[in-house]
Amino acid sequence: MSSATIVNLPDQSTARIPKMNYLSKENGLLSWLLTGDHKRIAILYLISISFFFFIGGALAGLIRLELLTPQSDLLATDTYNKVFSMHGIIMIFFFLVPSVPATLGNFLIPLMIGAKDLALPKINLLSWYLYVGAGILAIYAMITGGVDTGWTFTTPLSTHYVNTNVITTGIAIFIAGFSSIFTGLNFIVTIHKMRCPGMTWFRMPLFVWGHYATSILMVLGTPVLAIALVLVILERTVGIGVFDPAKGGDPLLFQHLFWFYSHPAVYIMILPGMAVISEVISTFSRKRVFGYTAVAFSSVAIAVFGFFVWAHHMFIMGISNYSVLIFSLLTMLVAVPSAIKIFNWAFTLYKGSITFETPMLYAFGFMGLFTIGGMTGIFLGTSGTDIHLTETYFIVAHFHFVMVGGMLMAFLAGLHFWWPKMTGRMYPEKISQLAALVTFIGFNLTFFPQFILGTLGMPRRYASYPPEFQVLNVFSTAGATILGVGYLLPVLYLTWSLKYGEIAGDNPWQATGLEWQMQSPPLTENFREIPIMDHEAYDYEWLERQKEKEVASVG
Amino acid sequence: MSDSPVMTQGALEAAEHAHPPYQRHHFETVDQQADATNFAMWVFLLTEVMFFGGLFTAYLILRNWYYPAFVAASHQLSIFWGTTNTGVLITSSFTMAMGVWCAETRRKSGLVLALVATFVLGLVFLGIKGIEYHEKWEKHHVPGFHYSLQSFINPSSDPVAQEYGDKALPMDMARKTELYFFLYFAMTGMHALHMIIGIAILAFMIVRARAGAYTSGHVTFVENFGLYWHFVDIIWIFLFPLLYLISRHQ
Amino acid sequence: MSHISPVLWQFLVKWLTHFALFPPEASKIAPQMDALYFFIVLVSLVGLTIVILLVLGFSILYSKKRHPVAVQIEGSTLLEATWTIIPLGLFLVMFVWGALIYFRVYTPPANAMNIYVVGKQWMWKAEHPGGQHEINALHIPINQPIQLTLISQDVFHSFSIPAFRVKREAIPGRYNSVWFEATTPGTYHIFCTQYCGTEHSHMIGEVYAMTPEDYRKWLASSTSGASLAQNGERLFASLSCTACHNARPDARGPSLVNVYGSRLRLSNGESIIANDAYLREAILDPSQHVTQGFAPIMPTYQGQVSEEGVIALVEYIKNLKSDYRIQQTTTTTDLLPESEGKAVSSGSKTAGLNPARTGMVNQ
Amino acid sequence: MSEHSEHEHHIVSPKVYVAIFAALLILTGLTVAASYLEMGVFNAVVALAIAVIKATLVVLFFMHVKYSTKLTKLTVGAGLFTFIVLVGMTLCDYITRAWGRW
Repeated sequence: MSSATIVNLPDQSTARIPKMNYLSKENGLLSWLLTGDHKRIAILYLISISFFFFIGGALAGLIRLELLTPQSDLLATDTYNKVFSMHGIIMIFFFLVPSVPATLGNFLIPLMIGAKDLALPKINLLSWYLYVGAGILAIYAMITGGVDTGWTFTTPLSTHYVNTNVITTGIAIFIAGFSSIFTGLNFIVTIHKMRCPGMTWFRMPLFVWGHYATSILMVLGTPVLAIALVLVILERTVGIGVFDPAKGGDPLLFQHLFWFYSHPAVYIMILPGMAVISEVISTFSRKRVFGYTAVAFSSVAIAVFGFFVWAHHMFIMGISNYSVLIFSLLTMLVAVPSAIKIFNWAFTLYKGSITFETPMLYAFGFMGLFTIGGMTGIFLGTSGTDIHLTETYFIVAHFHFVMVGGMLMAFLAGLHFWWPKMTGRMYPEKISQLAALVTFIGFNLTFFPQFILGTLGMPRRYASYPPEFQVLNVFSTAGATILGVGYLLPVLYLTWSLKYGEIAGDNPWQATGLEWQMQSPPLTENFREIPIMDHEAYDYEWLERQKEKEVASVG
Repeated sequence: MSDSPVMTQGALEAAEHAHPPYQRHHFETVDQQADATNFAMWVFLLTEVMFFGGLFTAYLILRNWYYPAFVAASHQLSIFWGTTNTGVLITSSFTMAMGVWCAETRRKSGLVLALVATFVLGLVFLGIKGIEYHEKWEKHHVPGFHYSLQSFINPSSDPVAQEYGDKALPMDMARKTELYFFLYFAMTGMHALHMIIGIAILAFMIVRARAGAYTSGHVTFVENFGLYWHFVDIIWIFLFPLLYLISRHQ
Repeated sequence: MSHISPVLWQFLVKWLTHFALFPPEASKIAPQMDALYFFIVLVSLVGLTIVILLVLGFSILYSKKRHPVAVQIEGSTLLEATWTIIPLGLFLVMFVWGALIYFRVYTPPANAMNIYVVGKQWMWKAEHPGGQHEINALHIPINQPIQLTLISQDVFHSFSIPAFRVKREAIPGRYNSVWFEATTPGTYHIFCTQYCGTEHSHMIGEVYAMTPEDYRKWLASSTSGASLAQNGERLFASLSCTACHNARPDARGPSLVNVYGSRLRLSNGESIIANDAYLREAILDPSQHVTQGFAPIMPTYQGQVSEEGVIALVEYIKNLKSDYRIQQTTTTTDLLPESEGKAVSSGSKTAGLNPARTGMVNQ
Repeated sequence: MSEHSEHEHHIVSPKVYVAIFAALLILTGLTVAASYLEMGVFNAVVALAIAVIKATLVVLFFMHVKYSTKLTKLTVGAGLFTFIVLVGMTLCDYITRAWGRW
């Protein structure tokens, strides 16, 4: 009982992966491509988002290499512009937005609430096809000349002053947007209508709460981006003039519409990450999440307040002073729920019984980096300091701390945490702990210098820069190589573990969620009969009793 | 907790198939399925609201800025056709509602009749829209395609403008009419697109309804489609005053 | 290794000698902004330290080895309230402080010297009131509030001087403004920080903050002969503006004398202050806000005048303090037949006729 | 918000539909007539008010929201709310821009 790990694997000599499971039920490519099973769709998503992550990562590598020297010598400026634009577009729309929800969320939400599938399995599959179609279109746009507007598509640059593949990319993002809408829609309906008997709202794991909040943002925010992109495409094709000052339109209107989605989008990206962290921290400290209701409601609060703050991206663009006041104030309010979450997680550790497996290490990394990322957001939400810091590397560092330091860490935490459930096999512990450490170090070396660069005034999206910024850029590039290794390692050992990993058994972590009370990998229909939830979430005492019962019955 | 963590092999699902054929296997009851799909439709309509929201925002801002241009340009829309079309669409909404009622009360021929009526009215709406679009095309009021300002800088050349006694707009204001017409085409076009999708689904439903698919107790599909059709109606209820009725007295 | 180390060495030396956490504080607002910046840094560090201490402390105290059985704790309303209210309070302090600075940066004092800056792909063009133009450079005197009126000719640009802690987007179609007062002579970077296309990263310039004497010398050495207002006057005449805006009793357009800064009553009953933005709009979209008592007959000059031209016109109208100049222009224009080609030459003649009055227009 | 999966499926009688249909047609006539009257800013207010009434009728009766669960009502409310946030807060920016500097 007093060993340093909670991992509890079955006897490896006798244990076998259950013959009947969602992976083995049907075979052949078609059984995957036409599946309605949320778990298989999650796997399809996992494969496709990993693919896009590595394309985006390769582009990031090119960016960092180019910035090693002050001149634009590796890439010409227009190539550089295309590279960072595609890096942003791929990472945001094809990796971060679907990352946790479409993979882990898709896989786990029905299991966690005791449902046999998502409410709309066909829509779920459709959303994957939309995603893949959009991804192919985006890659096609990239290969046939790329796009150099940045992921923000600022008008009138995107409408009148570039002749790259704006339209193709715009359509790709439009389609990807609908994929995300359908995922969100499916989650909302599932969480409302498919909970098993006894699964009240406040018995749901916080993972589900986080995804519920995310889904609200997806459903309500994404269509506004869609219409903004439609208008950009129309502006380019027929010259409608809504965003064109020469015709009486207003380019700031585009900013309003774009950020109405794209600010909530950052919550779409981070809330599922927070959802994962709640599960991981609880499991590895053997304790119910401190202040369950506060954490649950803070997710919803972030989702709701997230809609009121978009114009803080426009403080220096010349919106009215009065809106600056309102939006700056509301931005301060939306920062509070994040602080609540961080402190609640920290206090979950209090009087726990903590072990340090890989998911927990990633979760710790998340907490540190997200705290930095969140606090630096305050610099930008404060209208005064925003003037100096916005549009510099400070903002680049800020959102990478939140997106990469936060979301990607959480994604990896979740992936390792549920890997045994998804595949039935454990990942190798030691090397993955090493990978977590490498990622953490590489990340800090990459992005921390960028805060200083930004404070010094180095603008973002520069292919060349004044030589006095070089040293810090070299640090950053050096860090990026380490970070790259940190991300490659999991691919290698996770693939390895598919065949050679230890058999995980039903509940290697001794976790309480419903998903852990079934075989790994689960059956196609998840539950033979719908369970009845008769205890609170994170009830470790219930788990103990359950185990005793089992021992008794076997004995 | 009744679910067993013990793993056994060989699922016997077939025994459970005592429920109606239209119930999907992952739902516990038909009610749950109906509830869930109905709610899904509502959530989808939320998305649609926000989709049109962007256009409405653009419309309101530009209308406030260029009110005279919007008034003069709106006079170019035919109030007769606009009102007729509103009537047609409301009627189609009514027939759709009756269709849902027929499905709920299992009146097969009534349902088919209602769906056909809705289908026809939808086509009539699109036809009238087509007439209006064609008129705009002939008068060069389609933005981006040989757009002509004649009706606004020289209203005496245009019978419609004369009818309303429009004064000539100064050049810079007259140019803003193009923005109005863009919004007109974008909003009504987006609306018409929804109509076309709706009509396509209606055609499919008529075939299925004749086969009696919706009059055996499974009315969810008809109901959900009804929600969609009424939503499209609501969009038009707002588009009509915003685009046609800005001011008819000046 | 041996051939790498000199490079590394150079690198480290460079870093150690140039190391800075923030750019030089070369304007009046810079120390104020830095004070807020360091306040937030301090709060962040405290917050981060608390989080790290909690996580590390609990990890050590309650690791499974030391604390094999967890104690289930539901939560604590008091603690929740604590970490809701304290961060909220701190954030509100930052909000108020930040808003004060924001308004300071974007509210120019009345005595500020105005310089127009036009952003275009991919350069900054500064237009001084004295008629001096410069590209990707800005010469300014220290200890004098400078207001920049920014506009872009094409896409969004953003004018940033990190050493002054100011930044403002130059966007097409409207004027934005920002002001600063340099305190330390020196050369500082101007960056375009809003991504603006292929050569975005080359849209870099220098701002030269000079002592007033140096600045006067620079002004004298780089004058182009005509002030900005004089250029405007020339354009005003050549566009035949005087045909209507001639301050006669029967004039078809309102008199523009002293119009700048005044409150105008509009034909729709509203009133508006005639600022730079209004003047620009009145030239390009004249029927948008028509002055009471006048018919909306003014043609638009959209597409006929460049942004620089508009700036010159605005500057000219801003400096119209008496009818004298406009009547001068009117009389000269009246002498000529009403053809546009001729009007241009008349304009230049006018400017040539009155070189002595540069001082008045130029202030 | 909890499940009422076996809630009574309310069937609206055709009489209600006919009444609503008539009301919608009358309101359409009203709104057209109103646009010919000179009412200043109230033209827009009246036109929008009538549109809102018509939309409400459709939502409540044709779309059965009056007889639906709280969840459906909440969903409609949420849509309306976010729509107002988008339009309202964007317009706020545009309106206050004219107020000029502090």
